[in-house]
Amino acid sequence: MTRYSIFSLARNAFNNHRDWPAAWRSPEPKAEYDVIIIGGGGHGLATAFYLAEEHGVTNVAVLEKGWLGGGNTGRNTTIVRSNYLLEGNAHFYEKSMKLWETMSQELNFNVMMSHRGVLNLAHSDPQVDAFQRRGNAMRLNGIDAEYLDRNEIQRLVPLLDCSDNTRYPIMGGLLQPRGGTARHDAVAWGYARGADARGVDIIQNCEVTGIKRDDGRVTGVETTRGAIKAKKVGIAVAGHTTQLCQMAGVDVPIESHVLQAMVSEPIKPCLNTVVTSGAAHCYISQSDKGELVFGGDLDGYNSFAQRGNFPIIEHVVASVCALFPAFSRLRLMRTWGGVVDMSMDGSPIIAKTPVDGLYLNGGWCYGGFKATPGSGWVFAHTIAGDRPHALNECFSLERFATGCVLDEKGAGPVPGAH
Amino acid sequence: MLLINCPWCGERTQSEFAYVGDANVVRPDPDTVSDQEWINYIYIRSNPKGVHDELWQHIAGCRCFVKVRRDTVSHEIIGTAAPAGKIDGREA
Amino acid sequence: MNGQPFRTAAGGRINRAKPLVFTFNGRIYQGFEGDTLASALLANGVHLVGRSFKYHRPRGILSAGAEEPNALVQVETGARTEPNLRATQIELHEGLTASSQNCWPSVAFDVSAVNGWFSRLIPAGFYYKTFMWPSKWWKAYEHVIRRAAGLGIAPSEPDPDHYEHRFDHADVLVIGGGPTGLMAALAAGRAGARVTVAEERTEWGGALLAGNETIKGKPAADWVGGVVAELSTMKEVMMLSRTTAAAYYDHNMVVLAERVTDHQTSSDLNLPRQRLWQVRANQVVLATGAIERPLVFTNNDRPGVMLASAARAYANQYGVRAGRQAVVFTNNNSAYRAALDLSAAGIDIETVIDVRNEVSPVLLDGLKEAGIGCLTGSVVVGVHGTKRVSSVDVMAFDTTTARPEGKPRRVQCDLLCVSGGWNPTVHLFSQSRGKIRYDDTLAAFVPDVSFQNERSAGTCNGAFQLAACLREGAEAGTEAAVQAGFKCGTAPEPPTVGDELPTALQPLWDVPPPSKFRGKRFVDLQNDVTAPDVALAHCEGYRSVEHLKRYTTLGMGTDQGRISNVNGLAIMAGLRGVAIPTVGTTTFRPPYTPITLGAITGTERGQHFTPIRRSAMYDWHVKAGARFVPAGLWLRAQVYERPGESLMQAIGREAKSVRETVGMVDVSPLGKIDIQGRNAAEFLNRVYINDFKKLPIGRVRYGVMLREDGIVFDDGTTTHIAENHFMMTTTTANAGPVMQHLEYYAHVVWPELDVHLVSVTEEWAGMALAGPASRKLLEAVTDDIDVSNEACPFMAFRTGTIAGAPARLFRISFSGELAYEINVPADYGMDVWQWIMNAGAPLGISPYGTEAMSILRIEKGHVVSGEINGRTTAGDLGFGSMLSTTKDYIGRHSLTRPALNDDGRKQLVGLIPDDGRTAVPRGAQIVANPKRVAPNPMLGEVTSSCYSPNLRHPIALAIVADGRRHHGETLHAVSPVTDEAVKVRVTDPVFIDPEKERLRG
Amino acid sequence: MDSTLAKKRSALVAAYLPGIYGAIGEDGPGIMLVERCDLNVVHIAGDATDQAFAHAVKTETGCPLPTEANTATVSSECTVLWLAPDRWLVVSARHGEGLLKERFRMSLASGSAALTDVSNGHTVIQISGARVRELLAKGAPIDLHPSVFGPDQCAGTNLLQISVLLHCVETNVFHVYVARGFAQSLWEWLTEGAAEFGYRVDPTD
Repeated sequence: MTRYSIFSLARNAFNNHRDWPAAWRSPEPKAEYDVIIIGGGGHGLATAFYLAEEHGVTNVAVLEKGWLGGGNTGRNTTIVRSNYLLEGNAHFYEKSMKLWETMSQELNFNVMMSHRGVLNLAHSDPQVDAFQRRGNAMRLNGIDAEYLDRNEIQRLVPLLDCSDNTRYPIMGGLLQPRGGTARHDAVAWGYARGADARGVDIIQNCEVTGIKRDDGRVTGVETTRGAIKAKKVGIAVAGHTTQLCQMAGVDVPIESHVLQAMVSEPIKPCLNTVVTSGAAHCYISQSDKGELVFGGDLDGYNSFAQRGNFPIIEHVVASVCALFPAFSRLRLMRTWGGVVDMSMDGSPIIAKTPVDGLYLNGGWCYGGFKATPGSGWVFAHTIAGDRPHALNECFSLERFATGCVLDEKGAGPVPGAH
Repeated sequence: MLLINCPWCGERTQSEFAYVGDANVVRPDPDTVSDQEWINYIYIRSNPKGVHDELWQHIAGCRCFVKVRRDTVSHEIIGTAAPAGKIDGREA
Repeated sequence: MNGQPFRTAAGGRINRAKPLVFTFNGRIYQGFEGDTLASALLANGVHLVGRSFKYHRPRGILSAGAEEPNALVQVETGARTEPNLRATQIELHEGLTASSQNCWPSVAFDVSAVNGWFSRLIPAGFYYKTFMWPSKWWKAYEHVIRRAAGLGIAPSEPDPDHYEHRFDHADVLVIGGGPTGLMAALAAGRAGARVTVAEERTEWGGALLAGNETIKGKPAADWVGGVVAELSTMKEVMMLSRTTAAAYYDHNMVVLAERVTDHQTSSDLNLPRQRLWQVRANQVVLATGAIERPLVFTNNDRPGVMLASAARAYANQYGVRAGRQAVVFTNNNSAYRAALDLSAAGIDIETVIDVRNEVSPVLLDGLKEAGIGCLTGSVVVGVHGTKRVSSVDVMAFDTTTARPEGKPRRVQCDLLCVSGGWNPTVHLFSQSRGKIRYDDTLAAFVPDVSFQNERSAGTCNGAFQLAACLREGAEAGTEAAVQAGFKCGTAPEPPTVGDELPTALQPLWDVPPPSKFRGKRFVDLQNDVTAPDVALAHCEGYRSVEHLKRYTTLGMGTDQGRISNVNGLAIMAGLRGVAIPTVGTTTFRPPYTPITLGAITGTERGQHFTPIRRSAMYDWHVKAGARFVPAGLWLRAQVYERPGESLMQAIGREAKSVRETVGMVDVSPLGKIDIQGRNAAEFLNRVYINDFKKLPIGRVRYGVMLREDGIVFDDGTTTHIAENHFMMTTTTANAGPVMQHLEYYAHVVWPELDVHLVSVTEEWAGMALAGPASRKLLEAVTDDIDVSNEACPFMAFRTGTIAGAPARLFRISFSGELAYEINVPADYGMDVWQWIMNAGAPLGISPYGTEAMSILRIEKGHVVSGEINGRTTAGDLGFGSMLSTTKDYIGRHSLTRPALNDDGRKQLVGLIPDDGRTAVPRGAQIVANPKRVAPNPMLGEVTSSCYSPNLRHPIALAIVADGRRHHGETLHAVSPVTDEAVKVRVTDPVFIDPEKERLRG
Repeated sequence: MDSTLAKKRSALVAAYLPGIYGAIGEDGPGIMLVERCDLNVVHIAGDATDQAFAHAVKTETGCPLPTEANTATVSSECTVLWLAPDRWLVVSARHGEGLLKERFRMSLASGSAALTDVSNGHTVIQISGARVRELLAKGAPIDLHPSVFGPDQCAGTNLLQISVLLHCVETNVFHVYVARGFAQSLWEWLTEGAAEFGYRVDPTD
C-alpha cells in the first residue's frame, strides 16, 4: 500500500499523478473463503478490515452487487454522534465515536472527521426534559454532552431564529461537542483500501443470489459470478436485509423504507454546527464544499426505490426555513433517497442468526452511517469468535421475543416512527 | 407522489392518506395463539421487494382504510380495494 | 456609464426604446429591456464575471441559458441578496445590482488564484491523502478548506418575500415552449384537452428566438406569435412562462417553479415572489430541447470561450456581438449556422476549425459566400490570454492517433465559439424513470423506453431539425390528447420551414495537448475537474461512473454536470477501452435546475410553519396576559403572570389557589371521541385493560390502553352517556393517534362490531373547575344540575345548563381536589368561561395554566408523557391491579414476555429532597453513588419535577429500578448537564391526599 | 344567576374584519368571503342499505340519502353531505339548534344509526367569486375544475395541512368546513392567498 502523505503527493506531482496505484485491487473471486461479507458498503468493508486487523482473519471476501459504497454509505447526511439515552445504544455508539476519532490515521485515508458538534434543539418543556435526561445519561456513561440555553445556542449558531416570533420557539438544546460530520464516500474507500492491503478480496459487481446451507449450517453463497464456498457468511446489506435473510430462511423484524436527503447550492461557510430539531423534524449541516446538507423523516411507506417523493421534501425544506429564515432565498440543488432497513424498535440487529455460521448486521433505521466503524468492529468480533461482544449483546434477534427491546423513541413496533 | 384510488372517493393524492402498513397482518385469536405466532404478529411484516399489499387510511377524506397493491420498487399501484376486498392483477 | 460598444445597430428582440441602468461589481452600465444580465454585460464588453471554484481561474460567460457553469453572480444586497444566480438567466431590470463571487479582493485580482500555482499538488481527491498529521490539526486545515470552498454568500436576514403553492390537474402537460412544445400544445389544445404549458424563459419560442429560421416563409417569430395568440384564446389552456419544470415524480406529478416577480424592480406585495406548482398530469409531453456540449482542450475555460449556439443567441436574440474577431471550433454542422449568423452580425470570423476531414460542400460554400475560411481536419489545441481570449493555437488532428500533429498555427481572436455536439435534455425523462440509450450518430444519450405516461418530442428526443421538431410536436400533442381520452383525428399539419442543414458529427471528447504545452483541460468548468483528473480517478480504480463523480466531483456543481457529464464519461470510456454506454450515466436527480427553498416552503413559513389550533377561550387567555406554550398544534395557556410576579411565583400562586379556594383551567385540547353503537361497550372493553362493560349510564371511569406490544399507550376517562353511547377522552398529545388506533381496530380488526367513532374534540370547550370552593361556585352558575355530593358523587356524569348554555358535567379530577370538568358547545366556551370567572371572583377564583396543572398532578402522582414514555408497562406505573384477568384486550398477550415482568423493572415512585429544599433537577438520572466515575450505573430517571407550593418543598416523580420496594431509602438525583445533584428520599408517588378525601368530599 | 346568559361566539371573532382588501381589479373583488354562522351541522352514521334509515333521513331532512361518494343532496331545509360509505353530515340553516338532533334521534332510535351534533366543532366559510377555484387550488390537491367538481359535489381533502370538507354549492360558491380550532389559521391563509385577486369580507348576520 502506497502511503498517502503530502510527500507522496509532491513526489507524484512530478509525474503528473500518472503513477498512483489503484486504491484497491479488483481480484477474481476465489473458490472458497473463511469469511464472506455480503455488502460492500461502509459496514461490510469495516467488518472485513477489522476481521483482518483485529482478528487476523484475512481469507475474506467482500461481495458487492454494484459499486463500493453505492448504498446508504454514499447517500446519508454524514452525521456522526453518540448521543443516546439507553445503555446498550450509548456504549456501542461511543465505541464507534472513539474509532471515528482515529480513523483517518488508522486507515491512512483522510475521512475528514470534523468534530464540529451536534446540537439537538428543544422546543417544548417535555423536550427540554427529555434532552437533559439524555444528556445526563450520556455524561454518566462517560460521553460528552452539554445543555445550552437559548443565548448560548444563538452564539453558537448565529443564523438560527432563536426569537419568540416563531411557531416553535427554541427553548434550549443538547450539544455533543465531539459529534460532527465525516466525508461519507471516503469512509468506504478508506476501509476498502485498508482491507485490501491486509489481504481481503473486494469484489464489485457480484450479486449474491442464494445462501447455501447444509444441515442448518452455512456453506457458501451463490452469486452472479458463480458459487463461492465459505465457512462463515456475514450479511451487511442495508436496504436488502429482509431479502438476504429470506435466502437463508430467517425472518427479520424489518421493513424497508426510503429516506431522502438533499443539498443546497454551495455557499461560503455560515453554519458550523450540525443542527437537529425535535419539533421541526429535520437535521442540517454544511459540507466542507459549502452545500447545506439536510434531511428529515422517512417518506413513510415501504420502498426499495432509491428516490423519494415530494411531500417530505416540502416538509423538510419548510422546517429548514422555519429554523433559518435567511435560508429561504438559497436554492435546493439536488435530492436523493436511500433505502433504510427499519427495525421494529429503532435499534440495529448485530447478531448470530438461527443458522450456524450466518451473521446479521442490519436494521440501522435512520442512523447507520455514524455506526460504521463500531458496527464493523463488533461484527468482526462476533464473526471471528462466533459470539457477540459485550457491546452488541443487546442487539440480538431474540430481544423481540423476550421483550428486551431497545426502543430509544418509545414508539413501539411502528417502523416509521423511529 | 403517489396517486391512490380510494375505492369510495376516487383517485386522490398521497398526502390525503396515512400509511398503516402490511395488509397481511391478521390479529391472531387470543385464545389459541402461540407465543411465537404472537411475536410474529407484532414484529414480523412482509417486506417484499416488488408487489406489496398494504393498508392506507384516507385520513383527509372518508377516513376509510384502503388496501393497496403496490410495487415497492416502481411505486406502480396495481389495484386498490376495501380492506377485506380482493384486488385483481399481479399477486404479491 | 459608457455606451454599449458591442451592441449591434439593429435587430434582436430587446426593446431599444427602454434602456435600463444596472450595476455590476460597483460599476454602472446600461442595457435594454429584454436583456439578460449576461447579454447586457457582453454588450458592454464585460467578459470576466467570476472565478472558478477550486483554482480561482478567471471565468466568463459560456452559455446563454440554464446550463451556465461559469457566470454565477451574487445579486442584490441585504435581506434580498441571492448567491449563485446564473447571469444568463437573470432578466435585466432597472436598478439591478450584481457582483462576482468567490473572489477577493476583486474578480480581476483574486488572491486565491495562487491555488493555480499549486495545482499540481492538489489534483482530484488530494484531501483524502493529506492533512492527516497531526490529527488535531484537521480542524485548522478544514477551516481553510471551507473558507476557500463555497461560492456566493448566504443572506443573513430573514427573507422578506413571500411564496405560494398551486395545484394543477392537466390532461396534457407540455414542458417546453419552443417549436416542439408549442406545436404539441396546439395539437392537444385543439383537441379540447386541459393543457398546461411551462416554459423556462420569459418569451415563447425556445431555440427559434436565437436563430433566424423561417416558418411558412416568414420569420419564425411570426409563427410563434400566431400560435401563442391562438393558445391564449383557448379556455382550457394555461400558459406559464418564467416557469421551470424542476422535478418529475411518481404517477405523473411534476413540480414547476414559476418566477412571478423576480424580474420586476419593485414587487407588488399582493403577489408572491415565486410560485411552486404541483401538476398532476394525465399525460406529459417533454419538449425540453438540447444543450450544446463544449470541447475539452487546453485553457478551454478562458473568458471569451463560448458555446457557438450561445454566441449566436447573443447576436440574434439580444443584438450583442460577443467579440470582435472570432474563431469557431466544431466537430459538427450546427456551428456553421452560428458562424454565418455571427458574421452577419458584424463579427469578424477568422476561420472555422473543424476536426472532421470531410465536411459537406454545402457548408463550405456557405462559408465561402460569407468570406469565412475553414480549416478541416484541425483542432484548437490551446487558448492564450488569461482574463480574455487573445489568440488560439490550431493544429492538424490525426484521427488514427487521436492527437494533434504538426506545427501549431496561432490565430488572433477575442472570441472562440465551440461546439462539441448536442446533449438532448433528458433529465426529466430520466427522473420519470424513462430509460435512455446512447445514440452513436448523435454521440449523445436519447430517450428510449418511457415508464410513465409521457413522451419526448423534438430536440430532446434527438430530432435536431426544425421540421422534425414541429412534426414530432404535433404528433406528441395529438397522441397525448388521445391517450387522455380526447377524440381527435390526425395531428395538425406542421407548417413548412426553410432549408435546413443536415445533422452530422464526429465525436471529439478530448484534445490532448502537444508535448510541453502548458495549461489545463477542463471537463467540468464549475468544479474545476480536468481531463487528467479523470485519468487519475481511472488509474486509482475509481472507474465506475459514480466513483468518478464522487472522487473528482465531476458534475457535482450547481449545473449538476449538464454540460460536463457526457464528456467526462467519454474520457473515462476511452481510458477503460469500453463503449460509452458501458460506463453508464449517473442518475439524474431532481431538481432540474436549483429552486429556492422559499418556493418549496410556500406559505408555511414563520408562525405559519404549521397551523395553530386555538381553543374557544384563546382570546380570553390572550387578554388575561397568558404566556402560551405549544402542545402539538395547540397553543395552550401556560401561566397568567401578574405584574411584579416572577414566573415561578405566578405558577405557585395558581397551584395554591386550586388547593385553597378554586381555579379553572382550559382543557379543551384533550381528545374527545364520541363512541356509539350496539357494541360500543364491548369495543371499549377490548381497547382498555380494565372493565368497561359494567359501567353504568351516568358514570365515568378511568381507563388505560396498551399498544399491542404490551406497553402503555394512553390513558383517560370514558363516560357512559346513554345506552350504546360513550365519550372517551384522550391525552392532548395522543388525540390523533388514539383516534386512528380505534378506527383501525373498529374498521379492520373487528369489523363485525357495531361501533361508530366521531371526534368531538372541537365540538366541546372543556374547562376543569377545581378546588374546595368549586362546588359552591358551580351551584352559582347552574340552575338545573344538583351538584351535591349525594346527587353528583365522584365519577358521576350529569347534563344540564351552565351559565345558560347546554352543558355536560363530569365529576372527575386531575388535580386531586374536589373538581368538575365542564364541557359546553365550543361556541359557548368563551362566554361560559367568562361567566364562571365573574361568578367566581368573590371566591377568589384564579385561572391556571398548564404549569400549575402539572404541579397539581405531580402532587397527586398522576402520570403523563414523562412517565408514559413508550417503554413503561401498566405494572411499572402502578396500574397492575387494573389489568383484567377475565377478558382479552389489546396488548394482553405481550405481557407474558419475561422482560416485561423482570424484578428489576423501573417502577413509578415519588422523590423528596433529603434536605427538604433543593429542587430535584428535571431530567435527572438516579444513581446510588454520585461520586462514582463514569460509567456510573443508572437506577432510574426523574420523569417529572416541581416545587410543591402546597407542601412547601420540592417533589418529583421518577421511575426507579424495583422502586416500590425501596420506599424510604435515599438515592441521588444527578444532572451533570445542569451541574445539579440532590440526595433524595424514595416515597410513594402520591404526595397529597392519598386517602382521596378531598377528591370525594 | 345573572340574566345575561352565555351567547355563542364564532371562532373567527378576532380575525374577522368586513371590508375590501388586496388588488381589486376592474371587475371588483375576485373573491368574496363570509362566515356562515347560521348553519347547524349534525354527523349521522348508519347503514346506507337500511331502507328504514334512508327513509328516516329523507323524512327528516327532505333530502334523499346521498349514497354516491362525494355528492350532496339538497332540500329547501337541509343539505346532506356524503362523508364516507356510512357517514354523512346534515347541514341546516333553518332548523333550530338541537331540534333536528332530537327529532332525528327519535326517528332513528330503533336502528343502529348514530347521531352526533358537531355544529360547534365546525366553522363554515363561504367562498365565492370568479377566482374561487384558483384560491382553493393554492392549498387543495384535488381537481377543482368545474367539469370535475361542480355544484352538489363535496370532498374531504386538505387545505395546506388542515383537513377540510369542501362543498360546491354553486359553480362559483364553495363552503369550506373546517375544525373550529383551525378556523383562524385557515382564515389568515385564505385572506393572504386572496390578496392578489382582491377580496371582500362580508358581515355575518
